[in-house]
Amino acid sequence: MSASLLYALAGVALCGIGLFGFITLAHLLRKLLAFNLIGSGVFLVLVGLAQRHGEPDPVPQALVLTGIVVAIAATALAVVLIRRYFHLSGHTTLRAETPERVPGRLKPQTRGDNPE
Amino acid sequence: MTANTQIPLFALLTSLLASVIIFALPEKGHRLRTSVNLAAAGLKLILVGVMVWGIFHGQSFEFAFTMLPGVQFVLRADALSMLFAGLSAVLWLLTTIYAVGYLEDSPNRSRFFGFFSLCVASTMGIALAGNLFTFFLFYEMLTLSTYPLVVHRGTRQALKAGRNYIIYTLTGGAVLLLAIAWLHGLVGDLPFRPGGHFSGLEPELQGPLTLVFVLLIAGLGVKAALVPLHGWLPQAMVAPAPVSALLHAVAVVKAGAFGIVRVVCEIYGLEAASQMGLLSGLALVSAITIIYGSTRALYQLDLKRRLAFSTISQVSYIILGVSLFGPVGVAGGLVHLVHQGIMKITLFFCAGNYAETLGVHRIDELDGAGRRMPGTSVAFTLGAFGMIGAPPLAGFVTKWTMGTGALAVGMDWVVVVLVVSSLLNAAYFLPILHRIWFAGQQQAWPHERRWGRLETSAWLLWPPLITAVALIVIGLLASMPFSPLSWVNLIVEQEVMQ
Amino acid sequence: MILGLMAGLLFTPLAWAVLTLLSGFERSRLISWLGILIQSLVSFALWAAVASEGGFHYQLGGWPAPLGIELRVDGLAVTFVMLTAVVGGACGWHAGIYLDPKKNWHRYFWPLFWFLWAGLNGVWLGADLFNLYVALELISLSAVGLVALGGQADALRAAIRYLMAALLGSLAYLLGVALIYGQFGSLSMGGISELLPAGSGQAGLIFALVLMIAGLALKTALFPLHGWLPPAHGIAKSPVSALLSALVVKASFYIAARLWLEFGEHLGSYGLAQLVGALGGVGVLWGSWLAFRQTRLKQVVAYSSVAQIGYLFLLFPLSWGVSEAVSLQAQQGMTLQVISHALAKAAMFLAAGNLIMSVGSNRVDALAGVSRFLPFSLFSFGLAGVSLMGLPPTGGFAAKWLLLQASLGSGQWWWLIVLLGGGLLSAAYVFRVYRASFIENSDTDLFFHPSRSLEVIPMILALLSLGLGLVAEPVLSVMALPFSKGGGG
Amino acid sequence: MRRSVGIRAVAGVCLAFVIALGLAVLGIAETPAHVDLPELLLESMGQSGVEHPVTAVLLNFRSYDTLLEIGVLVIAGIAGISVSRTTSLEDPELRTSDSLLYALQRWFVPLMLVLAGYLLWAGADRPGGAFQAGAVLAATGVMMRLGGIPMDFLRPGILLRLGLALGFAVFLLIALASAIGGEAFLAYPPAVAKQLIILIETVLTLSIAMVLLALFVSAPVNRAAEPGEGESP
Repeated sequence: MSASLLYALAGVALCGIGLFGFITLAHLLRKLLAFNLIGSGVFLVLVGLAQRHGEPDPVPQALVLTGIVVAIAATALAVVLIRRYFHLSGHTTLRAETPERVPGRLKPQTRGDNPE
Repeated sequence: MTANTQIPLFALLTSLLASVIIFALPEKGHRLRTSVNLAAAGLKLILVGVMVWGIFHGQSFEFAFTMLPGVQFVLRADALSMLFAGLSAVLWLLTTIYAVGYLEDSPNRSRFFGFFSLCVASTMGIALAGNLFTFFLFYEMLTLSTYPLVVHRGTRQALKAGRNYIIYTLTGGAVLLLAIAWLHGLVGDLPFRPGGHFSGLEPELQGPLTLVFVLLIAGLGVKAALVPLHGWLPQAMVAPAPVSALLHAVAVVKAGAFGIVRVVCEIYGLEAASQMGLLSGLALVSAITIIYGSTRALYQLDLKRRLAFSTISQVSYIILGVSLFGPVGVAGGLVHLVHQGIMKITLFFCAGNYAETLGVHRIDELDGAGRRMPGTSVAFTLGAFGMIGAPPLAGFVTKWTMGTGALAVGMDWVVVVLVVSSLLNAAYFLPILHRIWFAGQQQAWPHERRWGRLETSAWLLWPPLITAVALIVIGLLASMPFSPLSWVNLIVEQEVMQ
Repeated sequence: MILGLMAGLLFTPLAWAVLTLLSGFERSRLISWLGILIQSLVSFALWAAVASEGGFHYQLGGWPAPLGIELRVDGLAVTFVMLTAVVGGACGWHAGIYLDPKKNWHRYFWPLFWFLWAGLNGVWLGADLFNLYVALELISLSAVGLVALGGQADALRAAIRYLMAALLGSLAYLLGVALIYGQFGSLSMGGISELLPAGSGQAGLIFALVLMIAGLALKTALFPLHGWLPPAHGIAKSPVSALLSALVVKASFYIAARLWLEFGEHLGSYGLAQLVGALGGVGVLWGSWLAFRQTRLKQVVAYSSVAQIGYLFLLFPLSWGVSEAVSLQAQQGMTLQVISHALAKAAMFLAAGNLIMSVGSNRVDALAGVSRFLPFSLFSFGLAGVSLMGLPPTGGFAAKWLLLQASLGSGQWWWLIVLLGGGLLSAAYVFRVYRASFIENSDTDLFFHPSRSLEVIPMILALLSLGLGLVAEPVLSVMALPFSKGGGG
Repeated sequence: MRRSVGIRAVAGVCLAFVIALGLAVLGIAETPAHVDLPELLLESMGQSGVEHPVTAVLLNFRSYDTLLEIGVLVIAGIAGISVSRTTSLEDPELRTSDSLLYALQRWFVPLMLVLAGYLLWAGADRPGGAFQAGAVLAATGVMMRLGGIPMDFLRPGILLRLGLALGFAVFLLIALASAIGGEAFLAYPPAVAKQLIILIETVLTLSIAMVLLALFVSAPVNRAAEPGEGESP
């Protein structure tokens, strides 16, 4: 078993742990961390599986770099959304759905869809 | 593209465009809307007339293009389609006139007339469809365009009727689609052709084709209100009278019956269908429907509901006719398509007049209506006698022809059905006539409205009078050229010649 | 010529994203409308070029695959590019009038809108597995941004849920890509499918395909992974909902379908195909039923998307292990379903937005009496509904007809239940809305009339979806065009 | 009780997933790859304009990926600032008046700026590049912000948006210029490939830092929300 294959298998384990966390954890930030864990696992598999013949393959490295940037962008956006959601609703999970509001009939407005 | 390919398309487009224009017109533009309506109806009548003349002289009219891989959209005018197209063109004009008067001062007229035109466009499409696929296209369009008419009043009852209507017809449509798709998968795209396609059939196809036939009849039978698929029809009576007239006399139930005629005569072929043993079943179902509808009609106290059950019974005459194996029976069935249409529309116009002028809906409120509304009542009486089959009216021609046809092929039991049905017709129509003419007025009319000297609005009075006169004329002149009967004989000749 | 078109197609949305990012709402609106015009013309020109000369491969940066990234410009791809131009253009046009310029944050609609468009074109044309991943993320993040645009708690919750689902789906897809790259050392779909017979039936590769399809199914909201869709599509602004339902979910489905059609023959199996089809079928029935039960208008439309997406997945069983002709029918049916659903659903969401705006409530009951005041939008809604029900002559009907033929032709009669039952159930929820609008005893006469152009746009889309059935043959014929070898840069 | 059963089921599923994935990885590792991409890459390195293969892949062979990737980053930035409803940067939660931090800042900020510059420059022939440099730059910004150093360009305004868009816009312009110049979209002329790539890397570094920083500051405390379509406020 070469070292790079070991990386790939570590990636497999990370994917599994991350998936478990992603499904079971309710707190949104933890969910997000679990997502990052899966992401790292996937990147490890991508790099480890590709360069098992000794020579490093630069293509998957470049792919992983791209993937990391995308994952960071998504994570940062998610953190912004979660923080704002927390400030507005006081919830840190998605489960605490507010009960269905009973929307009253509004006066028609002149423009736009939202009266303020 | 020559004129011969364009005319069927134009005949379709006249009412389609009229519908678009009417939707676009403002609600208040009554005069303009009425003009558009009448102009379109008149134009369509002329186009149908041109086609009738052309077909009589051996021309053919066809418009076709490929719509989906292996599926053609075909509009073709043949003798059979002209029977239905002519009927709907004439009755559309009259019903439009009637509806303009009937809906005076009521809301949502733009919507009403828009869908009304759409409904007629669908009927035209059904008449002109050159294959089952095209037929289905317009068949479903008819379902959709009639729904807003049924629920037009927006009352709880109307919405309930609309819901039932749509459940019945869409389910029927789904069954029909399955049947058509299956048939298409088995044998490909089949145009309607006199004599049908299945005369020299491989035995292994017989099983699936029988099943397909049952599905086709079930799908079409919903609109044709074959028992036990008739439940929507009496409920749909809550619609305004012109709608009921249209649903019963021209569009919906006739579309179903017409479809059955097309399937039996021009897809399967009379010969093949009877060899496969399909026609006896059909004859039985239609006979049951005839008796059942007439019997139920006896017990209805509401005038329009009685007429509705009468429709269930009468439409099945058409189906009974085509399932009689022989050419004379087919002629009887087909001619009833026209005759029943004219008779039933007369009756519904009159029922609408009673309701609109006097506020009368129930039969026991009709006492003495003949004196108050003589014109309407005369028309009603003629329609009722026609239904019963009294000579020399149109209904008599039908029943006579069908009886002859049944005897010719040795199906004597059909004559019994015809006689029983006529007796039942008399039993539920004559008491009404008695009340109208011979009973004295017991109480004040529920909601009387007055229109100057005339018994009712001229828009409402003329259409039933015209159709009533037509009943006498086509009964008396049944053997003249271009009369429904002689036209039907032309069709049957083609069917048999094949 | 082709080179310029391709550069225009790829460049315009990205450039317009930058331009609109730098301007305020009203100027962005003018810029965007100009951009929509340009992009639509370019898309149409490309479609016409492919329709007349056949498809080609386009090498980005001049590097051939597998080293560089190649785009595959074939009939199916340009059909979808064209669809995006029509639906995206309509939504952009509508949004410009619909969104309130006084709200400062509405300006961010435009850059997100253009990035979304760029991502969609990237997916339709993409033929490189990793590039597709990036394009998918471009779409997902801009879609999430669009959903969150209001910034209220409900929208944020929906956006977060959507983001989580989309991210997980993308990772599953990427994991599959990692396995495939490990096996073949290439990312080009065309190259891999040529190499596939060697790896036929290998468990690892089958697992890779399953992962990719599962991830994409999550992003497409295939039952039972649909939970994120209705909140997100229901709560977004109407033009955004229209974009999401019409185009965004189709992007991930499109990739799944391409994968299946290219790799499925060697890596798929009867069981997998039937499983995916069955989930789609259950989705049709369950989604329609839930749509029927909703009290809020846009939720009805959103659940209807879950149902309509289910039909698409019938492609999997109907194209696996069947004759060439049946498979072709299934593919054509799928394509028509995508197009007609995109047109109809966009029309429906835009019309729903108008209706909600005019009655001031998002409940279905509130529509009582609206048929008197807003027949035009109601009519658009109705026409779009006809297509969803699959009644003739709409595109939805043409799609259903082809799928029916394919199920009958392959002897898989059980899909008939889905196709016919789904049509009836969709009639149930569509007619529920009609019915509400026909009720006359409304307690209010206060109706706000949206501007005429807001009403015209959904009508045009609805008419297109209606007419699609009539011109299905020419549309499908472009799809089937062969590749012209050596075209493009 | 019920919850623990659910968790066990999830754990079982995840375990099964790990085993299946592990077997897939092992199975694939046994067979050699069909295409030798590194070989192809080496052959084309001469025309790429840079010496480091990863940079060559990122900015030349697969530059379309990178272009879209920067697009993703910009989107995240846009979406992030779009939910913030205030022009104020005063967020008491983020304000730290730690004197140690303040002292460290004087040392770290210049050092990190140098480091960022180095990483950018190193990208051409060894590990490093725009993203790494941008991340360090962003970290510098975070540190400055925590220390309360005013950074007015981070207010939602034209400067911020310009900063977000700059790297992406330059990249895109070069891509377009190459298309107009007769090459394919995104094809650099080999003669100036190196200069172009360095230019792109530099502006990307700035924009990446800007996006990350903008996302860091754009979740301020603000309760102003608007109601959804057809809902009461």
